[in-house]
Amino acid sequence: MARITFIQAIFEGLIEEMERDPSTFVLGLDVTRGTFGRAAGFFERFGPERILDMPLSEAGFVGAAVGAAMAGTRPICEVQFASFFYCAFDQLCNQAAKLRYMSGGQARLPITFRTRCGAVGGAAAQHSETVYPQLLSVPGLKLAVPSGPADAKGLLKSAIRDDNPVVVFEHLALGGSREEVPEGEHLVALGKAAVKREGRDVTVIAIGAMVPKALAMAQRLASDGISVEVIDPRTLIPLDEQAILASVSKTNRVVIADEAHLHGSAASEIGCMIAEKGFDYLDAPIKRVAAMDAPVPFSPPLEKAVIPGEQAIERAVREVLG
Amino acid sequence: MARITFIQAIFEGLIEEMERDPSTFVLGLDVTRGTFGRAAGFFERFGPERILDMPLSEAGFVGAAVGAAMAGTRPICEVQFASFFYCAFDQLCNQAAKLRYMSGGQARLPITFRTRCGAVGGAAAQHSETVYPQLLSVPGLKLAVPSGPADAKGLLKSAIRDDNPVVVFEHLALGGSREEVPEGEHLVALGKAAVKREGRDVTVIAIGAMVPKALAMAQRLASDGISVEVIDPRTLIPLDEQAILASVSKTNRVVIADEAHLHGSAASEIGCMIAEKGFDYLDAPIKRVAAMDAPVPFSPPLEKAVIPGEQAIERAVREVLG
Amino acid sequence: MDIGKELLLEMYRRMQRIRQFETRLKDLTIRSEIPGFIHLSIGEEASAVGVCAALRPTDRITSTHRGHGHPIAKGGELKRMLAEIYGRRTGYCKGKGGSMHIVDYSLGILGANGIVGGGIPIATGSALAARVMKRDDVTACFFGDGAANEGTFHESLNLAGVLKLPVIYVCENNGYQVFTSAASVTAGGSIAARAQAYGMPGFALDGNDVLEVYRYASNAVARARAGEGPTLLECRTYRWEGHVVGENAFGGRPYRSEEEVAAWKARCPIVQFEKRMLESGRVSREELDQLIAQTQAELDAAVEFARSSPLPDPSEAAADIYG
Amino acid sequence: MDIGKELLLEMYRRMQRIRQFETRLKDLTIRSEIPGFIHLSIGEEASAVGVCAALRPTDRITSTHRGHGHPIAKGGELKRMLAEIYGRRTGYCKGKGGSMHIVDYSLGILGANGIVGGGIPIATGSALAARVMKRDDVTACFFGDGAANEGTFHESLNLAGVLKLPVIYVCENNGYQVFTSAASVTAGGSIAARAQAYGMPGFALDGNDVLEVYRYASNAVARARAGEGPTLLECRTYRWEGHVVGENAFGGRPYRSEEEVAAWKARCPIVQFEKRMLESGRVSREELDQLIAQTQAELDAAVEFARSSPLPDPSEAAADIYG
Ligand SMILES: Cc1ncc(C[n+]2csc(CCOP(=O)(O)OP(=O)(O)O)c2C)c(N)n1
Ligand SMILES: Cc1ncc(C[n+]2csc(CCOP(=O)(O)OP(=O)(O)O)c2C)c(N)n1
Ligand SMILES: [Mg+2]
Ligand SMILES: [Mg+2]
Repeated sequence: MARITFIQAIFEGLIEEMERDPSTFVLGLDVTRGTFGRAAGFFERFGPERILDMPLSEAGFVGAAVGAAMAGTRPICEVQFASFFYCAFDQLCNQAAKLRYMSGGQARLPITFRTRCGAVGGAAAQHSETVYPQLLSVPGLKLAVPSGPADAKGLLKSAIRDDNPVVVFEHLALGGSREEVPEGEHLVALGKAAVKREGRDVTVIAIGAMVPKALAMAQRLASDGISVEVIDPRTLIPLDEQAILASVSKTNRVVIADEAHLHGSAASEIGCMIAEKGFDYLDAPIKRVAAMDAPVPFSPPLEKAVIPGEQAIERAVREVLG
Repeated sequence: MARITFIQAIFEGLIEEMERDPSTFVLGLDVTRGTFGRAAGFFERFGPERILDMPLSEAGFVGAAVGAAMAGTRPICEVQFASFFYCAFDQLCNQAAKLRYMSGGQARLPITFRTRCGAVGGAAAQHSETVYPQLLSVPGLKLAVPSGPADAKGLLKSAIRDDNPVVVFEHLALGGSREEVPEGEHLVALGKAAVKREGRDVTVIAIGAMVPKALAMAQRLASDGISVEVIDPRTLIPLDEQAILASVSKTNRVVIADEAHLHGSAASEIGCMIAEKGFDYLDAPIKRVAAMDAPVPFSPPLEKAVIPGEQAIERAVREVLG
Repeated sequence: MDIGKELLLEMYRRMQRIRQFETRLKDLTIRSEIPGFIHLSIGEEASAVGVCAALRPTDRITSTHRGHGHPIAKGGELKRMLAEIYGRRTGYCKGKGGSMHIVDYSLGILGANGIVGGGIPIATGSALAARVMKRDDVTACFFGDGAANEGTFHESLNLAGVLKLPVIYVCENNGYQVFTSAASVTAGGSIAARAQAYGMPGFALDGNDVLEVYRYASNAVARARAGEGPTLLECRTYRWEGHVVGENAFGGRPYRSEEEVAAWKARCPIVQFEKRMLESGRVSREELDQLIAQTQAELDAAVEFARSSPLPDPSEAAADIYG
Repeated sequence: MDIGKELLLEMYRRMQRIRQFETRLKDLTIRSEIPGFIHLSIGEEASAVGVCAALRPTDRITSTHRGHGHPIAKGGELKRMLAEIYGRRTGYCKGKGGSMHIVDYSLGILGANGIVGGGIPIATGSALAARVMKRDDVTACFFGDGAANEGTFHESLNLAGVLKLPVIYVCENNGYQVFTSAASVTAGGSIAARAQAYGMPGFALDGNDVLEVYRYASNAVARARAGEGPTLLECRTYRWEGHVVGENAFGGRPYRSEEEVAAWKARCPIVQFEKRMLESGRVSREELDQLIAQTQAELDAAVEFARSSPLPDPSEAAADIYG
């Protein structure tokens, strides 16, 4: 196992899957050169027939991915920033998500969408959103939010092999994070949460870039004798309700940390699910830690005020512990 | 007060506001003729200078509404079906919702979007969605979901006077519903829930077309001695948390009825908010009644299986009553 | 271009199938046997058939909300279509799609679409797939004059132009976007002329002349198959019926004159085609009548099939969401 | 067209302001004083200034992610711009917008935009508002060659064409969409020629010649103000710098040759303009040097202002969401 970055892990998975299945191909803006990191020789390996630069036209090329999938290929479609997906929401929500169902199962839509999300410092509101909340209520899609290199590779590989449209949200702040990543056949099932740290006193369910923050906080609180369990759902559709409920049934207290805006966040969905199905386990109110309900501001001190950090998770944990 | 239909009430409000403020104008598809009902003489009254038929180009004309608002008018922009909004999501979510904030408060965006949502029998997945769940996590927007004629008029009038983008979701199934509607200056504040029926035993929070279903059910259950309180939030952004929590503090049991797909629904947001801020009031798990997580199918028996009805609310109520 | 008799009769048969299917459908809808929105293409049969006659079975098409004619022209089964429109489990989509979403993968019918302009990127992607898979299948993309104003039209034609994709864009200009005249919302006046902006040939045709459509489509298909890129065909035609069955219920001022409708009906694509075939002497009235009768019988059977087919079980709603 | 000396000098001053502002900004960004993405328009000053010089103060503009030149050309204050880019509360947007979102309502600067193509419908709507309010203000809409492939371009130009809206579409074709050459993703080859599809005049200009841009823009503005409708101007120009400051960190193969960059630098819009003015004898070197020095001083003051301005208080994040 090599210690590699998130971006390297993504490309490792990408290359393995593209070599495995000749019906896969990549389309997006500047994909032949790669705007946000790349693997050396990636383009040379697969050439212009399987790595296609697109004109600036998100609806057009996301829709082209839909049509190409319906015609028998497995497109890997890159949308540079998650906020740009809005330009293609019809193709994503009305077409990719629904066509299999509306065709009575005839259409196969094995599409992997790669996109970058989250606040990274001074990118402002149109380049800093999570966007997955806008897709939680779109059945037909799957949503993966890896929190580190190994999951990124494993989830991406599963996404590419999946026969459904899967959007993989790569948090910009995680791009350079490093860990040991299994080489070759490393698959992370879509719909399987991970217990990132075991604990007894409180469950912190953390999504994407909130996972390393939760783990750092858990580490710190351990010295205060507080035992925090950190659960990473890894995919928001499907959601591993079992794993979440199992943890809550043990700790009886829950904090949900999500970088999305609070209102309508994935934290809200998970929280309500627990209040419905795990109510009897709960000894304290559910506590969400999420972004303020404001567009993400540019200026660093403002961004910091909007985006939740380690401290906010810690405060919430201490609060539910009473 | 006249007993008029939902559509008549909408047009009453529209005409009053357009007469009141000459900077208002209507743009959308076929607005000069009206696709889904109209007021007699509506077009003749305001003429082609204030009622503008658009080419088929949702992103273009929703964006034109944004620009026209920034330039000092108060556009009333019609998007025929809520699912067509996906074609204009960038203009709605990246532009209309954010430009005021990103400009440090310089941009004024007094835009009213009228759209139709919900399942009406055999319109299939691309014409039957609620769509408001996809906007819950978009700060900068306001979302109104009237459940009857009087609220429709009052919310629409408030929306038109509001200096922010407000989307008014008119449920197709409510179009012909009738009730007494105050003439003239009847405003319903955005962010003010209504207690549609008082009760003691359980709170049913119902959204849009679920409100009449909840009221019918409450009426029936009264004869079994069950006293149901029905709360209609009326707007999802802003959400009247106070009113909701006040009701739950009284009944200690809550069912949330929403026609949206369960996962990521407005019901989830409201439910989690209660589990966070009203946990100590709760004597039973929160129960959501919502659509199945499947695209809305065409065939009536399938549609019926997906869209929640009165029975589903009743079952949930009986369940939380134990 | 010499068109064999067999093909002539086949084109005629398909036009009859569309006409009869939709005429019956209108009737059944008015009688409330059918839920949902029904958009008829009566009067527009020539473009669907002329284009699809130029395609191979492995070629693909995308259709629109007005989506019965194109699948029939590509060979779709009337009974599975009608069963779908009736919401039966024996329908093409098991009752999940309905009138606006007819699909038959085995025939390359990728689907009708309830979103205007929604099918244009999909057709373009289908053509891209042929390129990626090194196949020479062609995709025909049907859409209306209204759809030509959607952003997806521009983005797709640009992409196809740049990559020289094997796709034929077929704009059925029936003069209206619901109640709004195309002329009043289409800048520049000509949709065909927009092709130039994308470096592809564009032609405005008599969309009521099935042979003219077939001729242009055949050339376009040959070009596409040879790797020479896309073509835009604007077929000028007319819908005889309302935008949607029952549009009169919407009330409102009339949006087209009786004279206009009558003039177009006088140019019926089927009658004109019949006349030419009969005048050429290659085809007899009896042969045509036989086809008409066959179609009639087939349609009767289809109605019977749809009516007697079971509705889906509510439990089936949960199937087919994911694969 | 006879251009008065005052206007010539004013155009020169604005070009200098852009050039110096961005040159300094590049330096400050490399020195890590500035967060976020910084897109420079050095080399493209003539199109911004030539167009804005043809506008009145009450006319409006929309800009792009490469959004410093246009606001400066429309009269924006350097110090409030720089303070914004520094994320200070004294900035145009109180630190909420940053480099990609400069706005000054009082000057008709409706905003830069982080979404490529996002400003095109907004400019069109601004022109629509003038129509609705019966004012004769004109809106100029800046966007790049890449944006001309977005659906919003098509939808907006069609709408403006149909309604004959008072808007000037200014495509700054700098040859690249990030690392991808415009030629490789733009079907049809000419963006100006696309105007025909929308029934409006379209012209390809030397975007490095401020006087040519001014001339065409003035005609377009006059047309628009007279109610004769929109115009598309394609200004052929070049960005000297990378797509974004620090693009080399992205690594990857080079996407343009040194010769190409050098050839365009040899056609510097400012140097060319200087030369013509000096050759005409209407303007002296001293006059120009004085403007340069003034700008320099103004810029020094702006940097000082930005650096010394307070950062916003975290509590301010909650303000300005709703009005
Ligand atoms: C994106 C979108 N906007 C609006 C509609 C509503 N609508 C359905 S059909 C139609 C008119 C389409 O006109 P055209 O493309 O000319 O096709 P035609 O109906 O004439 O065959 C409209 C506006 C829709 N289905 N999708
Ligand atoms: C909708 C959208 N897609 C992609 C991007 C990322 N992006 C930022 S600038 C740019 C290139 C724009 O090219 P062009 O319009 O020619 O403007 P230029 O950068 O050359 O000035 C891209 C792809 C974006 N900001 N918005
Ligand atoms: Mg039409
Ligand atoms: Mg460019």
